[in-house]
Amino acid sequence: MHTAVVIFPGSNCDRDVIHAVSEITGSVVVPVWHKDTAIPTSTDLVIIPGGFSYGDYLRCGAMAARSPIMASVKKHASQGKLVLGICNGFQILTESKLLPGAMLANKTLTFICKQCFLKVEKTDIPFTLKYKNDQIVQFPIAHHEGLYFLPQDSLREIEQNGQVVFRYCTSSGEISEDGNSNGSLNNIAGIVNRQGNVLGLMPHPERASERIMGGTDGALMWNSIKTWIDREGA
Amino acid sequence: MHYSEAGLRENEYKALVETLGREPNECELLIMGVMWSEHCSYKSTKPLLSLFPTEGKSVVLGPGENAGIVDIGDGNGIAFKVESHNHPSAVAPFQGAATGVGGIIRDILALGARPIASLDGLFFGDPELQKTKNLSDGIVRGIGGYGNPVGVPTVGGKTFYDKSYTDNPLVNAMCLGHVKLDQIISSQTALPGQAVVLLGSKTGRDGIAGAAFASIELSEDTKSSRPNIQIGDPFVEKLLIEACLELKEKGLIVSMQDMGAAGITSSSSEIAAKSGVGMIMYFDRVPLRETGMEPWEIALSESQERMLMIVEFENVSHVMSIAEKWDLDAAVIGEVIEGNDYIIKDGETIVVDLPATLIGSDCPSPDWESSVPSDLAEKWNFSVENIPFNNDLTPDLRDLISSPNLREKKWIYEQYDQMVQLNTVTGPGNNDISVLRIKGSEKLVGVSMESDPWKCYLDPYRGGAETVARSIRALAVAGAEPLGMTNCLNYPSPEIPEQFWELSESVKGMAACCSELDCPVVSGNVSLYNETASQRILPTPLVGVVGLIRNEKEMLRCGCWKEGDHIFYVGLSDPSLSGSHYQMHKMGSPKGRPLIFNGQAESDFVARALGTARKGLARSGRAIAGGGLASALAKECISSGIGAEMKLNIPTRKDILLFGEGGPRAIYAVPSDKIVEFRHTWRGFPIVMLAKAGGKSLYIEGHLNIKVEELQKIWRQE
Amino acid sequence: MTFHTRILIYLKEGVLDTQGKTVAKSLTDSGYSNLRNARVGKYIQLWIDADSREKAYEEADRMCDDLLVNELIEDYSIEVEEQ
Amino acid sequence: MTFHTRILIYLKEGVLDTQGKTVAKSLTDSGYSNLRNARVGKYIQLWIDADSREKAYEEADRMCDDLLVNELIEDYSIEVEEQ
Ligand SMILES: Nc1ncnc2c1ncn2[C@@H]1O[C@H](COP(=O)(O)OP(=O)(O)O)[C@@H](O)[C@H]1O
Ligand SMILES: [Mg+2]
Repeated sequence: MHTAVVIFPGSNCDRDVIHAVSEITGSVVVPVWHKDTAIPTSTDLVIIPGGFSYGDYLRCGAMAARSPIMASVKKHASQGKLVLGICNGFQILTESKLLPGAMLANKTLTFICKQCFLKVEKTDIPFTLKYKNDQIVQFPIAHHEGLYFLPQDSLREIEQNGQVVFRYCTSSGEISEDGNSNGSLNNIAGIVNRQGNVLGLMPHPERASERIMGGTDGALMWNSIKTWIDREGA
Repeated sequence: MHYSEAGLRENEYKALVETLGREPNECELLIMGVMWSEHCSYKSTKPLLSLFPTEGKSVVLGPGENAGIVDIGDGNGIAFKVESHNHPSAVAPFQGAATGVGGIIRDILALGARPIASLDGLFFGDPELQKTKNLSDGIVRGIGGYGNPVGVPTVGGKTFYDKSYTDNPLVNAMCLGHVKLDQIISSQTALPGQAVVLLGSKTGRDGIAGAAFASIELSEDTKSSRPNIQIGDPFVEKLLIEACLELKEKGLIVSMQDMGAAGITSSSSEIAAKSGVGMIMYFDRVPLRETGMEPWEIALSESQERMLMIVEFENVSHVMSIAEKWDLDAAVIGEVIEGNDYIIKDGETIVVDLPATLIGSDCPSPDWESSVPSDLAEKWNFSVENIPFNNDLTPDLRDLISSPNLREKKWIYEQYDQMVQLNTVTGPGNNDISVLRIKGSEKLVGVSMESDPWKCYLDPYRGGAETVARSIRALAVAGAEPLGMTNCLNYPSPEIPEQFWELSESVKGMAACCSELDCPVVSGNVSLYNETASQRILPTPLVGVVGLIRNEKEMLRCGCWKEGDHIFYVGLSDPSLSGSHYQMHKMGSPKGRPLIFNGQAESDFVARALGTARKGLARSGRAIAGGGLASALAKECISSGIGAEMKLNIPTRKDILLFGEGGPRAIYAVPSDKIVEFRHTWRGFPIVMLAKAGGKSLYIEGHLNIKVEELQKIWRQE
Repeated sequence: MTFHTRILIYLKEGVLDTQGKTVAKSLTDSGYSNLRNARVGKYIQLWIDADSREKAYEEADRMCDDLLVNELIEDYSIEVEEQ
Repeated sequence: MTFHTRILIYLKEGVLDTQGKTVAKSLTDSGYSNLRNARVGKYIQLWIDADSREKAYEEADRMCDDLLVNELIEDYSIEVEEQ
């Protein structure tokens, strides 16, 4: 399993995700600076980490989405290889149209950092195959613009296609306003593209990967990806 | 220009002329006015600060550098310091608080350390006032607005409300950094022939003379005396952090200094003076954001996100290429020379020529008069009879636990990224210390932040000692051995003899406790003149103590009672209501004398508490602090979701026992198989078994009966 | 010539304007009862070198398309004036 | 009558415009070499009930003073049009 983590000016979860993925899977994770022209050819998984690329100025992820390295990321995705965007990475993926939707300010109009419960609704993709269907997991969120928005007809479409992977819920798994801290439409926390190889989510699996950090639900994601890549590669 | 317009006093001006042997020119005068301001020179407090013990077995760097460093073993050091940004936050809450966070991060960075965590001490005024709501909202947003993007988690803090802060809110920002001990960068190692490089943002007219502004009383109409507000850019700061650390990794930095108050002048002259060299600065080479800036404006600009570093000339091009990688401006703006001359040139003209050592030091100390306040007897005139006793204390507990001071601070810390960098083992919440892991090592770092203004107001010596002790007790209970302390001394004007007395006495009290508990002071900051015409703040020393937990097994958490655990109370049963939350609740103002500081008992407590944690003798432990025993019990119940039923067979008046504060005391939840060893560890120290954890209520026969569920609700304001 | 270009960006109809709602609420709460509605958007000023006003407009329009505006949620208008 | 009030809020001269700087750099980096400068501010639309255009202007101005504008660092301008 070869992972590349793209670092933009202002990314700040790059080191975290490198730590978590290499710690959990024991595989090599390389940083790729946004000014580099290409992603290493052997790369199986590209991760766009959280943070505040370009200061989150103008719109979160807007400037990063238009930077040269994203052409390589799009090419990587078009070859059916894996791309994962976490938090600001998710925002970058929507801004670059690799995923549908846009992120608006949280309904509280504040930054929110706290543990959240999520329901895993799709487990037939490389990122989640180790989760059980409808499993309730706990990942933290940490963002100011995380309210997932899509016009009604497009929203219906991604729902019908089963592209919603993670939904905010209560500790008992109820999909209600209660568990939906940022006010996302349909409680959407993470979605995948139609091909199933590009995933974006606002919560941070890398912050839920080690017991000492308070939980290991996120580690399953890294193990899912590793299992899938090992299988595909063989 | 008259020297008073530059902010100098007559004796200071005379001293300046005498040292120079001539009249200073206007630019020199402006520079000296800022550099000899209270904020930059510490002139009022230098003699006082020398009372602090500064040496100890773990101290690597003490006061004098940009921050202190303690040794945590395995070649790792923790750099830390706290700094105030009070006046700027009063005027522009968001920007003031934000740049406070940015500034302290650069102090840590200057040592070559990676900033790994922040804490914030916030003091707000009357919580009922809209003014307080606006200020606190802006300040909290500002702290998150900077700390979150810059990628340094805010892992804890202290929040305190009292009406004395209504016009003068306090914002104290603390930062911790991690550095390999063999990679520390100093600000005292510049040598002649080296280049002076400015890295970071362009210089504009931001906050010019802001340092001087920090040292004057706020006028009623802050709009009219409006200073230039500094705007922080956390995006650039993040780049600056990475660039500086890359430069350090590559061995390119000889010496470094952050640019805080008084910008380029302060940072460069400080390096020169501490290194025992001179410097020539070329102001026409400084990258500017605005046109037409005068030399004095460039000299004193407080534009944010800039660092000054000394590098070998042969490495300059390498440094420039790294700056370019991180999209930062960089320029060689001077060179180090032999001697003691600090020269600023603008083109061919010499605009400043001062002795380097004069600028940052040599300011005459003002020698403020000190006198015991005449109302001391009146303040101390309190007997417990002044508070009528009522057997049923349930309503009091309800009021206390839901008061702005003691209730959950979630509205604050949920606006902060508490976890980025993946080191936060215990973040903010229902606990008194925060804990960080150090990746690649077994060790954990504990940090606690405390302040106790009501007690400092009543008796600054005892209050100062209690503040430090409280911080250390919390660490010890969690299994963290205190290694060093930082502090921020927030006071009103020192020019009033009674106020200078308060300042002096509290420093003495703090110093006494530090010495007794072997906790040296490694860094700190002073903020004076926190007053307006109609209001002055309570004496508010704030401390941050860093401690070492040897490994995760030796760490004791709180708020995790299990059904059947034995709940023990350790400590004397005669705390004091003076300056307590209960007294404030009952009487509206502090009265009486807080408990006397007992060094012997404190260090005895610390040793036993550390032993308890290290041997794993308890499941949960909490030092007793604000709100007393009852609040500590309530907080344990809230987090554990379990109650306890008890009968108090202690002859003290029950409200004193339950709500009194001060002295080394704690509660522990001990599993039955550890009781013998636990008792053994505490033999010779007052210890009482209170109850077995269990049930749905916190019940104290005859005095308290409240459902845990209700406690949770009111504490969380749900 | 340098043209001063003023770009107004606002959320499309149907896109939740939480900030606008909050601004409106706090204004009416503080007594401005004649306020019907509020919306919050962005005001971007660009100074563009161009041969003509039309060219400056075109450039600004392209920048909006490329970066400044997210057409899924935002609309915009451009005004150009010579400096 | 309801008046549509457009408020443009921008940073004062000399105040560091962190967003504008970053946006300008990103645009010039992606080829817009004729861009001299960019500044990012706020665009607030208010719909105000008033008897006259002047009254609506006054109201908007008071709201700016009270809440919408941070006069330490921002300036603003108001335009009113009848709906
Ligand atoms: N300003 C703050 N920033 C971050 N965390 C805070 C802040 N204030 C309080 N906290 C957190 O809330 C908890 C309780 O805070 P504290 O102010 O000490 O209240 P108490 O007196 O009830 O202990 C601690 O975990 C602390 O770290
Ligand atoms: Mg506390």
